[in-house]
Amino acid sequence: MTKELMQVYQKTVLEHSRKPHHFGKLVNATHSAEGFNPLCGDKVTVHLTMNSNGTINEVSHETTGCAICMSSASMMADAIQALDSAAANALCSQVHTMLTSDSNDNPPGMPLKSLEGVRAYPSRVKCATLPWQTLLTAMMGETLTTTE
Amino acid sequence: MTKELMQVYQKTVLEHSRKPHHFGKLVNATHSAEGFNPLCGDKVTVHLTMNSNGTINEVSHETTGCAICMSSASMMADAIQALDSAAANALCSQVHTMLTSDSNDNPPGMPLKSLEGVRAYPSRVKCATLPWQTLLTAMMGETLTTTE
Amino acid sequence: MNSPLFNIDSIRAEFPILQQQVNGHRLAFLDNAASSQRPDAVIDAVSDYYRNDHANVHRGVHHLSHRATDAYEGAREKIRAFINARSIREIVFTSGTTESINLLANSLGQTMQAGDEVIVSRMEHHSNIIPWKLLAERIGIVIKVAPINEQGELVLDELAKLFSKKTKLLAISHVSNALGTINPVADIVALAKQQDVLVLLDGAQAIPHGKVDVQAIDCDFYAFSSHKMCGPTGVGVLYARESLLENMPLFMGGGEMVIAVSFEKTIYNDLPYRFEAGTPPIAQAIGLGAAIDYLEGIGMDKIAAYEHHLLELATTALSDIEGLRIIGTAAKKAAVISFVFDDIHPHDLGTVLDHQGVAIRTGHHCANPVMDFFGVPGTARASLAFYNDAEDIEQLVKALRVAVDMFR
Amino acid sequence: MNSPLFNIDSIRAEFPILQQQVNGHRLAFLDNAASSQRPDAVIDAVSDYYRNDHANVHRGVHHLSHRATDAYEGAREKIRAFINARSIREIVFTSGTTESINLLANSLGQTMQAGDEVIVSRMEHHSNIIPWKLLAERIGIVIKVAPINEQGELVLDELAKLFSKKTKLLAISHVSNALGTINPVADIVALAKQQDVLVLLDGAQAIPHGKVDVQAIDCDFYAFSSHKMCGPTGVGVLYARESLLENMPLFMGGGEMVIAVSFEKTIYNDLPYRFEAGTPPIAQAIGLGAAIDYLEGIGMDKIAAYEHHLLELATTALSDIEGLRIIGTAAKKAAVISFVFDDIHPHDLGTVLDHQGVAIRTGHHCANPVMDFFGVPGTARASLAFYNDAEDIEQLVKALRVAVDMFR
Ligand SMILES: Cc1ncc(COP(=O)(O)O)c(C=O)c1O
Ligand SMILES: Cc1ncc(COP(=O)(O)O)c(C=O)c1O
Repeated sequence: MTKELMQVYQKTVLEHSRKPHHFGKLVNATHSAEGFNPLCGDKVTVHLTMNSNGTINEVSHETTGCAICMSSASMMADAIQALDSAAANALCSQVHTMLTSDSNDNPPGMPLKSLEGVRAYPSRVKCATLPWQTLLTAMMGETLTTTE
Repeated sequence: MTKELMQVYQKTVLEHSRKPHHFGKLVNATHSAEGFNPLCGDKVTVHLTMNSNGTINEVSHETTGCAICMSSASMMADAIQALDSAAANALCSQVHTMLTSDSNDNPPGMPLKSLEGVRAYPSRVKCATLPWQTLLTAMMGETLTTTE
Repeated sequence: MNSPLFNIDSIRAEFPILQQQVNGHRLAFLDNAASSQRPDAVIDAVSDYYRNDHANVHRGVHHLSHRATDAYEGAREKIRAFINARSIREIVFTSGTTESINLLANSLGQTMQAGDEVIVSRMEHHSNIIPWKLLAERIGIVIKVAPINEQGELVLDELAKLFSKKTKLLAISHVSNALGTINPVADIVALAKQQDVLVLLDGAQAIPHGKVDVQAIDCDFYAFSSHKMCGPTGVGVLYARESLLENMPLFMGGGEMVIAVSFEKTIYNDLPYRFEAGTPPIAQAIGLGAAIDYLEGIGMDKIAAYEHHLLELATTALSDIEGLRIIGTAAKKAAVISFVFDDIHPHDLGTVLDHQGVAIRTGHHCANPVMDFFGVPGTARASLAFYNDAEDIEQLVKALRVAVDMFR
Repeated sequence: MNSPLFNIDSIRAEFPILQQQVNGHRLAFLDNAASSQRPDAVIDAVSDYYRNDHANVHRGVHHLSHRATDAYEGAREKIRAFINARSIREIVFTSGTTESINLLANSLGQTMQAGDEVIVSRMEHHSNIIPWKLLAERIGIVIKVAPINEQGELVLDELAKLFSKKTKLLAISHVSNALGTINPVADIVALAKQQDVLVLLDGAQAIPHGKVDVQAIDCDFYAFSSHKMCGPTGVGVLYARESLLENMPLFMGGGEMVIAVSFEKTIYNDLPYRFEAGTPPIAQAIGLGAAIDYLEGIGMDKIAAYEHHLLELATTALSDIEGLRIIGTAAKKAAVISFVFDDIHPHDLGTVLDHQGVAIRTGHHCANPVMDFFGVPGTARASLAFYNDAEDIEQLVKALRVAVDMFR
């Protein structure tokens, strides 16, 4: 396998995809949204409980999708726990930029840094961004998003 | 001008087209039909009075069309006068064959002999056959025909 | 008019079809309003695509599918820029102008009811009449017809009187294919906006001949065909204002336009895909993109200026021929000249001209109501493109003189 | 299988796109069910047409218009002969299978009323579901769904029970694009005829892979796409029995499909033109004609036999891979193999395979109800054509083993 491909399917990614964190429904969710990727049939449901000042208390996702989508959702859930909505929004756009731009100066500790390699595969970028777009949709109080 | 073209627009044809015979409506027509050529907008209306045993007593045509269509209608009207329907039908198919086949052995006195040259112009063959097709339609008691 | 800015000889050299002889004569192709010809750049773009990049679009993860999707969507972006739409979401690929108009009639038709009115004009092509007549038959809408004058121009005062509370759409050609008239579309749109009426422009004959800016015109819908603007056959465009398209009922159903389907529930795709059912005309859209590159390489303004020069040349030359009457003498005209002789049928003219290598169209040009208005069964029509030259016009005039001698 | 009868090497040499490297590997193109590739003969037929003969069809008296019309109508005759229709009046050009089915749904829909039933099957492509769902939403027809079994075969007994007095149409695929199942269409038609029900066959996946004879099958309608049978994109066909087509309500309106138009009255054209509105996909139809010549030059029976041989080879080889499960194991199959791994997502497979030059499709293949039935979000699908060879299959298997190692 080439280096490029190993970059995408690196150890962290495969581990998250095999055992996703925060997987499942959330009783008492205040916000939920579904996201689809019509290209491959990936589907992500994001559940949140947000308190009145907009902080994310709990998060979970139900993802049927490829390794990239699954691990992106898993890492996202890890990262946004306890953020307020402004911070979550900011993170969304940071991640989005990282996954779609050419720049390489992303801090090493940054969530999804390990998914950077996906940029070499334009058709797969949407797999990584879908959970984040669905998160945005959920935070806005909407229920459906698609990647096309 | 080439010989081919002069063959189509020969003197007889141009004369008929300038002064078509039997042009106009027919009071007491027993059979009438309209024919269209959508390609060029040619329109022929054939009126007949046929007696009970199927003989064509009178014939007229109202033609808006090109020189070929006009002269074909004019020559047709000359030719079918007083024919019975079997003879008229036979003539129709003779003329049709002459205008569409490659054979050259058509009797010199035959109606439309002078339009033989049209065979070199496939798109114009329909101009010559339209009056005859409309005649057939009229004899069958129908009212509309088209060449496509 | 060979100038460093517009070198007609080198342009002609790029059109392989023009290099042939017909009936032993140089080909003077003057039937461009029916369908244009293609430069090598467009023909090669299509072949190259098939040779190197083809796969179905949007649904694949493999390289070819990517390349095909990028090329196809790249063409959409070229079209957006070409007509200055706001977003590619406003660019729907169809099979041609006719399908674009039918899409609209079918979709808007689902929101109309008996008695609703659609205004068209007397100078429309059948493609902008029949779809509305079908709606009239199916659901009872009423078609109102804006009149034209003896020059073949729309009578704006009369058009203005046709609006009523029931008017849902004004559907009108930007340029008439039978007369050449260029309609004052921005004024017409302004008129309609005052009445809150949507406007569809049939741009089939306008788009090949000058810069079209849908935002400047401010129309709601704009339809055109690739094959009339040096692109492949089999593809066209419906531009539609996004805010309208967003809420329009669907036309056709199939792959591409849905996200998820069960027999109970369907989730439809985003714009513009919701209106593109099935595998699209991929190679043709890419070819259309190449045609746009080619046209812009020359410059739409230069094309318009050069064609106007040809039109004046041809109009003057034809006016000299005794008995020739030009149908369509609007003050603003595209390079289309319809003409008749009282004593020579257009069809006979066509044959005699073809014999001399001159290709014109004869007949009703799919615009029967125009023919009825002028009381002619049809016309002969010479329609010019930027790859025509003065020699084509000389050849036309010479051939017409031969025909006149023959039939008189 | 290189034999004097079927020389795969010389066939492959005729497909320029197959000669490339992808990601440093030989290209193994196994996404033919999505869209096929084209031989030089087809690509050149389209270019040659544009270079030498193009003009708009049917309406011109000049030479190019003639040549174009002859070529276009000649293609129609080739298609007639290819599927053994009785007459060219039964061959309607459309933009593809999807439009063919929408044409039918729209036309027949005008004769249906709320409660009327259309039977489809569980294995249909979205293109044969959504048009009927749109009719269900618009006028209240009822869709009944014929079930399939675990092998992905239609359950004929259950299908037979779905007919009622209200059944107006059975719309079913000849070959499933997601499963490869070849349906016993002649038997199905016989069943439907007993109930006086019309039958539409979606032939998109059948026509490239073997001889189709619409008279022998005795179906009423047959839809297919050029781009899946080595022809250009942007054109397809609806075959319709003449006696039915004669009385069917119109779909789209425009030029070509009318003879005379005034605002009061329209006289429609003859068959099949009445159903072809606007300038047709001229170059694409001609390219499709060239594709038919090419396919018949090889022989549809030989193509079917060779593909069957490839299918067996591939099925055996894939079955050896641990954890790989084939979805769609009908007794009669076309060369389509859908498969899944419980622990590897098809999309990831697709990327890893593409990296090794192997192009397959992954996802729902526009057949969501099939995916739901088998309880999978999607599959990986290798679909073979007559220009594939044993090396393509070896490359697929090798690439799959790499992927398995990577994800386990
Ligand atoms: C079985 C089947 N039906 C219909 C279609 C739709 O064909 P097209 O996209 O060419 O309209 C396809 C191809 O995607 C198919 O496989
Ligand atoms: C003004 C006008 N509208 C519509 C059309 C129809 O275009 P198409 O045949 O490409 O659908 C044409 C061309 O024939 C036209 O000239």
